[in-house]
Amino acid sequence: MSLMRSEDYLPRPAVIQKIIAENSQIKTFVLALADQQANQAFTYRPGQFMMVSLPHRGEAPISFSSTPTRPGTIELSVRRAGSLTAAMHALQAGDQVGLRGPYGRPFVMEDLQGRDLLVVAGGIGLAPLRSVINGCLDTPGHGKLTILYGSRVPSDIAFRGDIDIWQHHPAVTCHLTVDAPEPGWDGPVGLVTGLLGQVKVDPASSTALVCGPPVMIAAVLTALGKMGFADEEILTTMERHMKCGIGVCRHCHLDSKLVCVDGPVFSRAQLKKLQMDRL
Amino acid sequence: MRHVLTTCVYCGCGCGVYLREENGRVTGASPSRNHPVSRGNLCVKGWHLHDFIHSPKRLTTPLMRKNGELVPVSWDAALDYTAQELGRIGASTNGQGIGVLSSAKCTNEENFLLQKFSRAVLKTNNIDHCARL
Amino acid sequence: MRDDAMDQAFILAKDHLKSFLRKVKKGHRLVAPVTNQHNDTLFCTINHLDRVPINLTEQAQNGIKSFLFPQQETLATYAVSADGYRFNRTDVRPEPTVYFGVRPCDLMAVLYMDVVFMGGVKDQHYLEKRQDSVLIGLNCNAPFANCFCSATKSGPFLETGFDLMFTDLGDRFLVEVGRPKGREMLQAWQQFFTPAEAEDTRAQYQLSLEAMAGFRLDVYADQAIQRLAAGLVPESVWEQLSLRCQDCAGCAYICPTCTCFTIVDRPAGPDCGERLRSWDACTFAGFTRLAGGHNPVAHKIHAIQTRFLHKLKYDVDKHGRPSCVGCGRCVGICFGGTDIVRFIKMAGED
Amino acid sequence: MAGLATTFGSGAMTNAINEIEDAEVILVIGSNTTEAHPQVARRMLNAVDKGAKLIVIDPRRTRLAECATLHLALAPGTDIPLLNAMMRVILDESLADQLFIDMRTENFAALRAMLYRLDLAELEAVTGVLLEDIRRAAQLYARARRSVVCYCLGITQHICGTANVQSIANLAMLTGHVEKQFTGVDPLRGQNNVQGACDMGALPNVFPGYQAVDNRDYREKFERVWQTRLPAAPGLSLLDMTHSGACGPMRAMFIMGENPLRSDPSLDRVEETLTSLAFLAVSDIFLTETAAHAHVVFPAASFAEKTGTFTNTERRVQLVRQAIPPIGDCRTDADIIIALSGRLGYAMAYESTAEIMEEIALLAPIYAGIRHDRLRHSWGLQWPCWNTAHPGTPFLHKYYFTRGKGHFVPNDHLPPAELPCQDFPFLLNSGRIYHHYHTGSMTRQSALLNRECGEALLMIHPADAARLKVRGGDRLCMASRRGAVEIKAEITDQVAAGSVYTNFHFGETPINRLTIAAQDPVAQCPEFKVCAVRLEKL
Repeated sequence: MSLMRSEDYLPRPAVIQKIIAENSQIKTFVLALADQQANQAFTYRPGQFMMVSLPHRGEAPISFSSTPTRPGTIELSVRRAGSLTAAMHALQAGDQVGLRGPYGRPFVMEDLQGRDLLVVAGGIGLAPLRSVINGCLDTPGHGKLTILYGSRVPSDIAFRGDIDIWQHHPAVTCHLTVDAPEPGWDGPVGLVTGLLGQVKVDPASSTALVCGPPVMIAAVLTALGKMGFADEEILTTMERHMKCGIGVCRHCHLDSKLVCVDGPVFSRAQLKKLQMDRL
Repeated sequence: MRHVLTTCVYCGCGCGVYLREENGRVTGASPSRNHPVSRGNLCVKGWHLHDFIHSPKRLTTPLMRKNGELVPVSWDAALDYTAQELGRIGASTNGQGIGVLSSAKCTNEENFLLQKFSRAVLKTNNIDHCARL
Repeated sequence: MRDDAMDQAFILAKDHLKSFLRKVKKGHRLVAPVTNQHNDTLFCTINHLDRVPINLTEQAQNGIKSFLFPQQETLATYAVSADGYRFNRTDVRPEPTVYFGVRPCDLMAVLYMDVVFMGGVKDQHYLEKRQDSVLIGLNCNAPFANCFCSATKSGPFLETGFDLMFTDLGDRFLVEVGRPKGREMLQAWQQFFTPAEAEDTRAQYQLSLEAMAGFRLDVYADQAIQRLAAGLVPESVWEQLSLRCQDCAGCAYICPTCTCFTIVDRPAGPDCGERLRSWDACTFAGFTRLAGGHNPVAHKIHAIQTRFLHKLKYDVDKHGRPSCVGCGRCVGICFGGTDIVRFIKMAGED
Repeated sequence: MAGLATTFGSGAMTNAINEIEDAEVILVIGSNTTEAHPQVARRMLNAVDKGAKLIVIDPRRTRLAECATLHLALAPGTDIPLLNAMMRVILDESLADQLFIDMRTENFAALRAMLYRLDLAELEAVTGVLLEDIRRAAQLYARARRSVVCYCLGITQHICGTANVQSIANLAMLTGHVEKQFTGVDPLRGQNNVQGACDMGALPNVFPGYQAVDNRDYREKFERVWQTRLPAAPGLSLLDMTHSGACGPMRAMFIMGENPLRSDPSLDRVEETLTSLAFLAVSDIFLTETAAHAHVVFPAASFAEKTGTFTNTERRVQLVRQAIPPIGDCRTDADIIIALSGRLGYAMAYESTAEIMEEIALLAPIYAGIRHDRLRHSWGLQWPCWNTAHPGTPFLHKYYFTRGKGHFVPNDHLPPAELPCQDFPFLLNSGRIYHHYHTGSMTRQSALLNRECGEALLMIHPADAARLKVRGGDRLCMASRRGAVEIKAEITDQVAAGSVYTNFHFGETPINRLTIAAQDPVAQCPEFKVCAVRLEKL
């Protein structure tokens, strides 16, 4: 598909339209490319990512949390982790960042068409899956959606606006859990794997989408396998250190694969061929 | 593009290293294969010897303290003032009020000149460097 | 000279080599191995053919990787102004370059780099330097002390991967034509070349046989590749290597097929700076560490595995051949003795 | 280096680096060689591959210790008792080289008398090293034909640093492991040109070439060449200057390429001195902590922008060649000194740094044969190099010691100045790390080196960590009697319980706020390697 494309590593300027504080650690940046024409022509797919630049800070890969079914702007949800993301959290609407991309192998939405989806997410891991969920809900003929979302504490629960909509959507079942409760929390306490036993999904007609911290992904993948999900129907997206985004620099190596071009979306079947102990 | 053989500055081993010079900038460092110490390799510091040379944090102009702040001045201003102060304090303390620190990172020639300057001009043996650190 | 006559080989008398290179230099930058006053041989830009001795008898310590994929290069400059946050290409268009005297291992390495940088999405910066370059190879009549290209099937004589290929026949060079750029070069300066005779090609064949017999190291790469593929390399090998590795990255930097890099922004002032690409190495702990501190390659042992698996397993699976070209440059430069020849030997032992 | 000067007569590495490769036994003491001198470590590992035995004496299990035949993890500051115990074993087992002792040394009786007074069981207890291991180390070292001792700042940065070095020299002379190729005593110099700075007389008591300033003959020679009167009394040493305080003798300082506000111990004291000066001029390539306190700052050219020479740890004088012109408005330190000197009425006219070397050769006999044009066409020359035909000297003390006969100096154990107590229960040791150099002003500018190692980590033993309820990555407050820093914990059994270890390269974590200014009375080397601290989890 991209055989003839060439990469010059030049980011394009993008303007922050709006910043939504999801919790104390995560902000969602609503962005539009400064060049209006380019912004209109810009397309991407859920699961892909952009390389985001900030002056003097370099670049970092951030996956889309928005869905291409709602064009005009793109949304990148960023957890404060290193110096670039910390600097990004200090920005305000109207400020600019540099963007290049989109990169990576996406979730193939056509394959998900008509299937029931079981979404299992932890923390910032809901960001790329939010892109899939909202994309599905925007497309007629989608199946049943079950969303399980784990956070550290109740005040860490991100994307509350979306969760509110999902919780009231007839086709969606949405369960939240936290590692540790806070006053006022009457929901479940415990790991997100604990919720898996409480949901009613038919593994034969469902696809599972998983994203979160590495330990959580490993646990959930195993649990889903035990529930009867086929390895090809368990999809996850991997986080890696990246520099080029086009499969050259090799920072994101995962065994023989490169996450930036062979992923970031992988099925459990693909991962099983690799070394799972290095999630 | 040129390769300029020089000596690494990052430890007492003294590896032979080629600096890659391109358009007035140093853009790389690589070992000399036949140098008796480096023998074709460098440690990670040596391979990154060029990284600091064009650092934006390099000082590029003389500075002098004015109203508590260090501000850029001309070479003449900085040298004149320094000579005046060293001369004044040297004279009033018979050289004993002046201390000179030389450097284990500077060249032999510079160390030689600085101790000569201390002894012959400032008239003090108060010269040392961090040999023991 | 007619086009269809180009498939055959030619002869360039050694007496005319300098005259030929002088013509070549008129339209190209000339890069060739030169031995300096310290007896080190490096590929250098030749500014004055009469002042520097091109040395075709030593192995250059640097190879031509650093020309096509420099240790540090500026990808772009950036500035923040009223205009916003803008990136600009630093448009130094690479000079068309003739690389002369490139050994088979280094030619194979360029073929590999072509796949890495231009096989999928094309890396613009590599592409620009590569597309205007002409590779003139030199077959190796006598392998150097650390060479093992016969074990990796990337020498000592090559039949492909060059624009022109020279073989030293004593008082003359046998010149073979590879890609069209070589043909053009030969046509442009045909006054120096005469068609080769059958005895010339026989002489070349004889030399290639002698070269194959001239290797001083016994390196059984195929055996190591098979044992890696079968998962038969014991954990103790990796443990010993990781204990001995001193983290200098010399093996990766010197390797003609190691292409890992990093990109960093270096400020030039409060509102501007440049984006630099520099060599990096998969054996560094920071190579895979995420911003939050999590490192998916948590142990040195895995970083070391990555390096050898990439060269001798992943690339074998992907391209059908290892991405080690047997140049031997990493042999002996390693602080701890963990070079690929040592590994191949250790991996082959029961 | 005073320790070797009193015993051998010359304080420098007695071998060339490459000779280490062919030693049979290598004894490494107080040197984290793989991190601080990678090329030397490379020779050691090569030697091990060839069958050599490697003995590492270090309180920490360093990477080199992991590769060693024998690792003696002694209690910090007990080098003398350990070396004495080894010597006692050598005497007891008749492994001493009596012929060498008779022919080449003096004062052996005093050493023997001291050694026979020692109780090995007591030494075992003091050092914390099993007598069996001490015995094995002594046997290995003494029995081999070619044994090399390498030591570094782990030996010298103690209040008994000179005595430590003398004890090493005693060991080498006792077994005759000195005068031959592949055999000797090798102090590894920390900084790139620390050997050269000493050679050039950037010391308070000697002119270039170790010629004492209070010796009238030497002084007159220099006065004749420089055509001016020179002060006769030795000057103040580094710490006497930087620790003289607000009421001390220092009124003005000129500092070239040094950063005492990071590198010296008890930084608060240094800061007091510097801020009280009537005048401070600093010449440096970066605005260091020290430069930020100056009245005048000169922008100096880096090594890539000038020509001159460095002298490495094996006494090899090598050329530094200019690759680019000075950046911006920078000037070389030589140009700065020449300009100042001219303004003070003393003209220094040199057409190049090569001419400066000619003057050095004229004045310092050990450099007499060294010229830039000789260096340009060689891999450098190892001093002593007596004339322009002399090939240099790869190993020292062949046939005779510089001082004539080697002199045994017996030494007793002297505990560190500050040991852990109830209030400060941990022993802090500090040193270099592989990825950074000295105060980090250069290496911290490298994005990659900073990525590989971007902050100071405090190594804590798992047992101590458990007791303090500290996990890896937790932030700690570490305090000594002199100051406190915040630092991140790294849990590792490379350090012994009760000891902690970290690096001093990081401005964010100025370890030398904590270290003690106690110093060796002879070499005036501060005791960086031992001080008492307490830890609190933040």
